[in-house]
Amino acid sequence: MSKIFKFHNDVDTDQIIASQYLLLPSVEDMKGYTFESLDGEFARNVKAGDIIVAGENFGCGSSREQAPSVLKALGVKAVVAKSFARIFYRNAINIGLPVLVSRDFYDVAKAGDEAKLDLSEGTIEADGVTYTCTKLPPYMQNILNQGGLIASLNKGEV
Amino acid sequence: MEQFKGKVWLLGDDIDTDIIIPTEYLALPSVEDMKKYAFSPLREELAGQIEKGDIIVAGKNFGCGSSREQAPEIIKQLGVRCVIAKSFARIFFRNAINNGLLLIENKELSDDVAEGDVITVTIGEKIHAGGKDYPITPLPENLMDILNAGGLVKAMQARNGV
Amino acid sequence: MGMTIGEKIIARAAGVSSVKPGEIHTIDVDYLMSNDGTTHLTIDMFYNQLKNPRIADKDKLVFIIDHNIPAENPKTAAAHKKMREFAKKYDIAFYEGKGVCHQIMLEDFVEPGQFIMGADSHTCSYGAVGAFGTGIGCTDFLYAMVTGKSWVLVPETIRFNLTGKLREGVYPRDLILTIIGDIGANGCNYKIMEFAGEGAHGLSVNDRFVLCNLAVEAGAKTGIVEPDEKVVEFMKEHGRSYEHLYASDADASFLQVYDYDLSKIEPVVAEPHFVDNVKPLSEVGEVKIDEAFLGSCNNGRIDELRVAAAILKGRKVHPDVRFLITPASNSVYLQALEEGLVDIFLEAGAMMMNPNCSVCWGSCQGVIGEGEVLISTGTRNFKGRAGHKDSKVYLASAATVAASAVAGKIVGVERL
Amino acid sequence: MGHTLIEKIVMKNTGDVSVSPGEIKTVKVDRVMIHDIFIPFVVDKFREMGFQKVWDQDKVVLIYDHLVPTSAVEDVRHFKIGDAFVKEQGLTHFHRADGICHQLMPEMGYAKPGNIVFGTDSHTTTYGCVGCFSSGIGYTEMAAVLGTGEMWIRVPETIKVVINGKLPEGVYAKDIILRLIGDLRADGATYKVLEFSGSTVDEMSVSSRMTISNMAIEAGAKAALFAPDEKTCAYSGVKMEDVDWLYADEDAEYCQVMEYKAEELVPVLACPSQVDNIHDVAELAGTKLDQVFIGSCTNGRLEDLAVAAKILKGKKVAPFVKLIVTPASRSIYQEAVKAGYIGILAEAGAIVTHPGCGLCCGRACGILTDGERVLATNNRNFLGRMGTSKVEIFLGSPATAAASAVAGVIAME
Repeated sequence: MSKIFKFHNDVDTDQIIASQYLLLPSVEDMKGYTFESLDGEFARNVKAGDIIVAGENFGCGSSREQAPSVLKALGVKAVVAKSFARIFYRNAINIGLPVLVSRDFYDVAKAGDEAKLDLSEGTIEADGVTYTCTKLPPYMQNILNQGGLIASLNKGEV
Repeated sequence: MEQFKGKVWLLGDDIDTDIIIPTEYLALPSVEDMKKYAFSPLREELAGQIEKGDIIVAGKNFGCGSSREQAPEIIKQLGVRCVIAKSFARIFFRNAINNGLLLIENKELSDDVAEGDVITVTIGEKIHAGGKDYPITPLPENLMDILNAGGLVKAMQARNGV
Repeated sequence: MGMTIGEKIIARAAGVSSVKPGEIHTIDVDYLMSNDGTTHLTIDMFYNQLKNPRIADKDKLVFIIDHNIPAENPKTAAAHKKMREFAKKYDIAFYEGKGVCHQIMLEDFVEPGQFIMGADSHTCSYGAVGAFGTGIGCTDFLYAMVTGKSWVLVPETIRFNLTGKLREGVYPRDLILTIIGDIGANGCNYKIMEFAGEGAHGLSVNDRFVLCNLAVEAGAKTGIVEPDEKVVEFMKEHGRSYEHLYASDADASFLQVYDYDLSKIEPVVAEPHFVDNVKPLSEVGEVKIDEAFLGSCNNGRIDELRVAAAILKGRKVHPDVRFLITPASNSVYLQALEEGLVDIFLEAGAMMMNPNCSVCWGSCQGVIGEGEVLISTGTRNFKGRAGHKDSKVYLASAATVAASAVAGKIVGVERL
Repeated sequence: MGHTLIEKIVMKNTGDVSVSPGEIKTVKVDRVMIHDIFIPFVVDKFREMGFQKVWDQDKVVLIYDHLVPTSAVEDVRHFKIGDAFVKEQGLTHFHRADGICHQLMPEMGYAKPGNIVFGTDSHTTTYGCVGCFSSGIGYTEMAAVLGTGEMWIRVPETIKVVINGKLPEGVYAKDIILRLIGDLRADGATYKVLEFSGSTVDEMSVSSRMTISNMAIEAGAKAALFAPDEKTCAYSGVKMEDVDWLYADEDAEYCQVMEYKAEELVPVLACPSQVDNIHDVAELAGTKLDQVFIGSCTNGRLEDLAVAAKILKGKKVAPFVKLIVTPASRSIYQEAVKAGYIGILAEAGAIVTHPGCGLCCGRACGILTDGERVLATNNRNFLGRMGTSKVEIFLGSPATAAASAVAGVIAME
């Protein structure tokens, strides 16, 4: 089971990880500042396997890959949103952070509740109701299945 | 005369104010926030090791450099009872007295003691270390007045009737 | 079936005769640009995560230090050092402190018809000269750096037909903010914003850059203005090729078509904390400011500096206001010196900053404190973007920013 | 018995017919300078001491320079406190972003010949360039001065430094003061005043004298004084007859006299990590550099930018080396723009920043990291001053800096 952390529409990359932390040496150094301006306790409270649920346009703004990377580093299992901003979406898949689109789940999801996420089926279940998320195009699903873009690149190397 | 004992932390010549507290940390909200960075360019662990009542013994020109008063304040906040050096830089000396931090000038002690030694100071009279006495030259009267008032703030408060 | 400009550029980059929205293609990238916001991470991955670290074509790479320059702490300096040493080792084109990456790309690299990826979201700017620029993360960057290739999902195109001319005192910045306000911050998510029509052709390359640069603030993958004689002129001036000038075919398909009459646009302000939170300047109430910023890849070129100088000449910056003026590049700065603009700014009491991303990026020069208000020509006004999380950023044109810096509150030039 | 410059300034101030070293005197302060780093502390102590109003609004100067531009959100707190104090006390001498305090004090006429001025910064010794007794104090002391207008001082001994002759090509005021600090050592002038005279000094511009007085603190000096001459009067906007009392008597008593022949001086550098660790540039030539900095209250003036421009004209800064130029004040920046120096520097690839303390105060504008080496024209090369403790800082003249920027290694003009 995954605990739900819920955010609103248009969560931008500055909220996910603010620019003053981006030049820290590594993602490990940055992750403690995740969502600092929206929820100062988030980085401390989130546990491996938890999920983020958000509204429209999650991850809009800059191309900073640090945004999905800090979420992954904190152990976030997946982000389920009504829609994602383009670059965030692509970055998330590239680093192997599952991002799922569900138009309906946001309205029923309650912060702090538990949900059951099935990544292979692309479904999420809460309060006994199962919601099916939009499927990734096979090309992207393939990248995700291999564990991200770098893993897929290394696979072809000898 | 008041007497106290303390453990020695031994530092070299020309310990400048950027070593005592680097500029990077000067805009932190309080001296309390800054003190953990004391001496960090030279000995990163030192601030954490100093205990209340310890004594810093150093070479010549201690506190040279900038006028940042955080330097003596931080040393005081770390619990240092007094600083004994071959000589002190001018602004640091003044700032230390204004903050009620005791400074003792002595040309020989730093060459004779080792870090971790325990020494005894009799204020205005002598330092006793390793079986030997080192005399202390008394401060000018106007400085003793400030020190005795507990620093310049207290002296001014008395003047302003606060 | 005809193609749009963006589709034609993708087809060329993919080496195929035609592409359709929804298809995924492997493409050759013409340039890969990365700045100090993420390059240190890319380099770490290059050394630590690749089985076979290598560079496909070093001539396609451009590294630019522009975000935190000069460095404000040792960690930043270490990130820069890593980048500098890598560039040296692999003989990569390297710029440090010469200006904002997108401006440098425009001045020295981009050609019409190219497909360019940059590890910065505002890479979408290059459509100003009819190229396809798009922002990517560092993993994508690394993949392309190693293989010379990337994949692209062909986006749909939304067309903006522009007619008429902007009125005096109204700027392309007002136009693009108005459009984003109308269509919303994800109004063009995953899409191409294509600008065409006589209104678009009336705009200078500089003005087109302003439009394309903010395309990402509507979620777009890129923004492209139909290239024309002005682009040819620009390329001739810079001694670069203009072989691939694409226009959309008559039977190209657009997801949507918007019409904008430029003469109807009025000065606007994007209020905190979102770029699509746009209001006419005339409806913004009394807002006192602490800091003003003129600069960024969106609005730090000579055109904007001229607009501000005309307003500041003979006037003084309000005593309570810090006014930072940051040219977008060293060549813009040199031009401003030559035209006497730098002197006007200094005389007025503004701060004349070195070319960089400055407070638009909000982690280095000119960051604002708790409760402070900034009016800016930067790209974004997200919460905390310019410093403290409880500060506010308003976006407006160079004219409005300069006027506000003088007044100490948000006003238009006419109210000075 | 005759008197030194410092003794005469103290006598003029207190009305004593004679003073001698070692005496404790209370002086009336002519001006004070507080900068942004310490304003919150000064205000705190001022209130804690029970003061309401500063003793004389006209005598207080508040200058923001260390935190300009801001580089961290907390910096703004200092401005807020300063702004409020300016309004509350009705202060009019206030500079938000006009340059470094020590440049502005003499430049704006806040510190004049014969004055006694204190500032919350060690390089307050700078104003001795115009014959002003100026010295740095802490913020507690400053709070007391703000309330009382008075300050006790111990009349210091004076070291007389005589420099005669014509400086060789490529040798500048910076080389003189570095050599002197090397000879005196970092504490050689502690509690003392350095008094400069001789034909070399007479020939010098006020700006060059400023370079020397600025760094006197690096030998521990309380002040550094030059007797005013026509150049001083022109610079400070005073009449010669108003300052003709300010000269050192023939029979004044000095604790030490140092003499230099200008012809024998060479370009030098202060090497890591002490200002008195002086070596000839020739000895160090070829040492690889990562960065060069021209600026600060020591060497960010028009003549410094002019020398740099002369050397950099038509040349480029070496690849992978950064040259950062920070003019010392707004008016210097403007003059340098008009004279074409800035254009030349920017053309050569320099990064020209807005006037302020910049890199010298270690808060922004070019901080370095482990293993990097910088040659800078400022006044301190202490461990960790410009980044980590593994940064090597060399201090030299603007000419050496500019020539080294082109070469990418330590080089002579």
